[in-house]
Amino acid sequence: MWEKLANIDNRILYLFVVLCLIIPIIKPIGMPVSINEDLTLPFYEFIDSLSEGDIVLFDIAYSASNDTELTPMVKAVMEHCAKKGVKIVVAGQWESGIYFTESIIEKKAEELGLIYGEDWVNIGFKAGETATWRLMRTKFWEGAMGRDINDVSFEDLPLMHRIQGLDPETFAAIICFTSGSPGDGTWITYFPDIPLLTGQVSVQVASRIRYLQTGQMKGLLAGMRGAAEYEQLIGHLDVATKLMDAQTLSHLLVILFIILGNIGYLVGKRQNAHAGY
Amino acid sequence: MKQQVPAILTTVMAIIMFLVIMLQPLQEMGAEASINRWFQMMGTVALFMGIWNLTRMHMSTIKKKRTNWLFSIWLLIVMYGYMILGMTQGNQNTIYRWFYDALIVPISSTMFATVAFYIVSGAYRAFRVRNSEAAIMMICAVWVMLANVPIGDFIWSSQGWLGGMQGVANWLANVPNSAVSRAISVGTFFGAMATQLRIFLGIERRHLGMSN
Amino acid sequence: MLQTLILAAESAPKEPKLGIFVNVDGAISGLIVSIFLMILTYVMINLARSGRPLPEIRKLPGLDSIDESIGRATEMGRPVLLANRSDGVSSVHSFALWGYLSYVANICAMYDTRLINVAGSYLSVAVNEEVIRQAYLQAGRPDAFNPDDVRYIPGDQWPWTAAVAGLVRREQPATTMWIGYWYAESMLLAEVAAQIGSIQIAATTNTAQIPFFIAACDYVLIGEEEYAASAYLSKEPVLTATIVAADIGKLVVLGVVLLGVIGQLINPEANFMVKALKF
Amino acid sequence: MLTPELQVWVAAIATLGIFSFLLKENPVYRFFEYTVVGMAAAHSVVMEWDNYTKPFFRDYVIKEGQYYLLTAAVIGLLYYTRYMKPEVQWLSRYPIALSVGSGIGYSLAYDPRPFLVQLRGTFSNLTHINNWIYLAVFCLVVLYFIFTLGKEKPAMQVASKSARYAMMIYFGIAFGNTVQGRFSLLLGRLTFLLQDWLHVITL
Repeated sequence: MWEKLANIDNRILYLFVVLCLIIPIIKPIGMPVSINEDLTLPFYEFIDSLSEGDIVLFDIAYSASNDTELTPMVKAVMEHCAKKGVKIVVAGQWESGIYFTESIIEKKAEELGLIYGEDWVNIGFKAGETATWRLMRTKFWEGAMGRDINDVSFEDLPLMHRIQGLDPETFAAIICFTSGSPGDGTWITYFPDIPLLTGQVSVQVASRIRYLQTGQMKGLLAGMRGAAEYEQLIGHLDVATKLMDAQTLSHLLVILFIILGNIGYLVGKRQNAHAGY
Repeated sequence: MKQQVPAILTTVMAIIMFLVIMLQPLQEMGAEASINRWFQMMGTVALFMGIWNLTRMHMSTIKKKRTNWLFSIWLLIVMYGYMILGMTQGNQNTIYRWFYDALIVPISSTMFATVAFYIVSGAYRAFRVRNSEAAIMMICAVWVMLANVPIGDFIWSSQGWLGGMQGVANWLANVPNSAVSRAISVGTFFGAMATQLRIFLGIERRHLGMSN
Repeated sequence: MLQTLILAAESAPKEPKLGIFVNVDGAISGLIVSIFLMILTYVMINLARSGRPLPEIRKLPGLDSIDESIGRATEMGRPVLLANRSDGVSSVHSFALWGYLSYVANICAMYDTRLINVAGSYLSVAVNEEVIRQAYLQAGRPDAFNPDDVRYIPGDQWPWTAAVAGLVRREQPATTMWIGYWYAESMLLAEVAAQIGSIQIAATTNTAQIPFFIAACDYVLIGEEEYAASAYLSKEPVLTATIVAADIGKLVVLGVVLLGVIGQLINPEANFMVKALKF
Repeated sequence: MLTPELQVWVAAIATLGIFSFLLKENPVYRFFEYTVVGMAAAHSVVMEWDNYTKPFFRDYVIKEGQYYLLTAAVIGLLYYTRYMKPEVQWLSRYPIALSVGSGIGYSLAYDPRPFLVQLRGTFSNLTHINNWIYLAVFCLVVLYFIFTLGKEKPAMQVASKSARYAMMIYFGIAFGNTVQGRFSLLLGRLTFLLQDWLHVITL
């Protein structure tokens, strides 16, 4: 009987997965989240240490597929920057990313009472890969073609007049929200002198931690949990916090299945061993 | 002409590229940007290669009436229709974007989302205590999964000794893990160099249709 | 053109190193690394050519079973699938891929087993066709080569994955090889192929994806093994000599680390190794 | 006719069609699979055309008179000979050879630099016990990837075994960390179906 646990049909597994995710989003439980002191806290403290009028660059380097994990981060960090009076320049290494987040970011900015052109600007996707960004280091306007996402000239955007180069004198930090390549690699390789903060999809976290130690990154938000922690730090519990319940349940489900599978496996192995005698 | 010349061209091109990146005077002339642009031009005129390959394969399926040949007809209709729409109207055209958002975006996201199911069935079947290595991998995976959700804090609080489950997971990620990741990347660097030098030194020429 | 020149001139960084080299971190030390490896590899190749015995290379997982698993595919009358999605024609992963492709195509030609190759770059697919055609020719079976099985599927991650997952379920390959740089699609593809009982060999340097391949595949080549295997498969001493060169490089790395540690212990402020590697 | 509401419906049906693959390969899935492959192939051409081909000819060649780029265009066209008669196929080797060469030159020049940054990071700070553990694990794993060192000696066997254990810890942790991200994606799709399509929940 027990060894059947080693061979549960995939479809039954899948059904349980769906249930574990749907039930909590219909009826949230609300578990508290603790703050990661090595990853999330340095990120928060870095933004918190910026002064009013500093400029940061948001790099949207992900596509709609990673919306659930990274967009809550973008929103939470935006909110924090707004509170500190930090100016935001949104740019994108991923074309699809910049277009699908455009309206989301706009809505959030409106909610936070930020004025377009003064408090923040969305310069859109820039084609030409790293060559473009490298050009923007010294000649921001030329490299960025002098126009924002809606084809408005930089001339008409007061914030852009303060920005002539993508250099440490102008930008206090680059905040890269990334799910792959091109992503943080561009900044690590070509802009090592500007402090880099990253929001990572959780799959990339393990391979990125080494950059924290070498100082190539100043802080890192890890997946939805990182977003939930950030929401807690800025004191505005939002979508990420809600979805964490579904996360919890589904994680427990995976662990349960692993345990069941192993019970089945070990029982089966013992019985086979007996059969051998 | 058919094989030797391209083989020599490979090495010469590699040397040029190398020098352009290394030498300050060439950098100052903007040679790297010009060469990159030259190569982009070369690649961009070949943009119909993929369409050609797909057309060839699906036409042959249709001609031979192999299984799913009706789907092949559908694919060609969609491909040429959508391509002509995009090339004549531009990729920001409303109708073009509508179809993009209605089909490519949700299908891509859904495909990505199904990975969650496969992770569950994969973990269920693979994480068995067959040997010590499999057991270590399983324990670490389970540990991190617990630490990543709030329940980990209830089992072993992050305010407690060693920073709790999360603390241990962080230590593993920060110390041995990043050492492993760095060591693997050192190996990868050498492997990649060796692979490229094989072509550079002309002993690997399979891409030019030569046996070694 | 002129504009580019001016822009580049204005963005020109500090004084060149040694009068001519670009002034960036690791420019000179990087140059030394490249040249050192170049010479080392050249020497090893020549040693191999002259027939001198070089150290033997340890067995890599799964490679010895390739022949067997293709034999199994032949018996079952099912195809072999070798796939790569993300690597372009000038990527080192493609360079490594050709080694696998040529070896597998050669055996498939001899066993008369169908080989399906899928690529996500429209330029790579052209090279793959060349490599496979050559392998069939070498096996003496140029007529058995079917260009319809060298397939391009647009390399956008998820459309590509949807197509290959469908292909795996429909064609039921008995052996599947995932070679190159993989992203999140690894778990899906490997699990779909595992569910139809395909024997799978995966090779990637993306450490984030290796655990998924380990979970679902029979053999996984980790990191550098991907490159080494490409040369190892050819069984030609001249090619495997380059692995020996890379091995010496790694020994030197261990030596440099040791020197660095000693330097750091004697005088942590001087940081002489750190500075040397930065030069 | 192409309203946003219809778009949500199409997207929802496509979503369900793709999910149906989890049960088994079926014609509905196949329909969406072929559709998305056709569209993606077209899309990649359209994006290339709009972002590179057109501007390259229009801006660089015609407007700025960078005629040297035309040589690249001619060589690039040789790629097409791959799908032509066997007698001319060899011409496609020229653009291939050049691309491969440039890739090699590029990596030979650039790759050592980040590698050296990583290398010096291993010993630049040795003040804490963690730095020493780090160093030991690093050396063990590098040693593991030296393929010519015999693994027969007991010392080597221990080293190689520990290196593998260290890697398994890494892979286990990477696996565990990813689970979170993947469920997030699935949550994203489920909220799309329940919130945007069926309107049964609001987040």
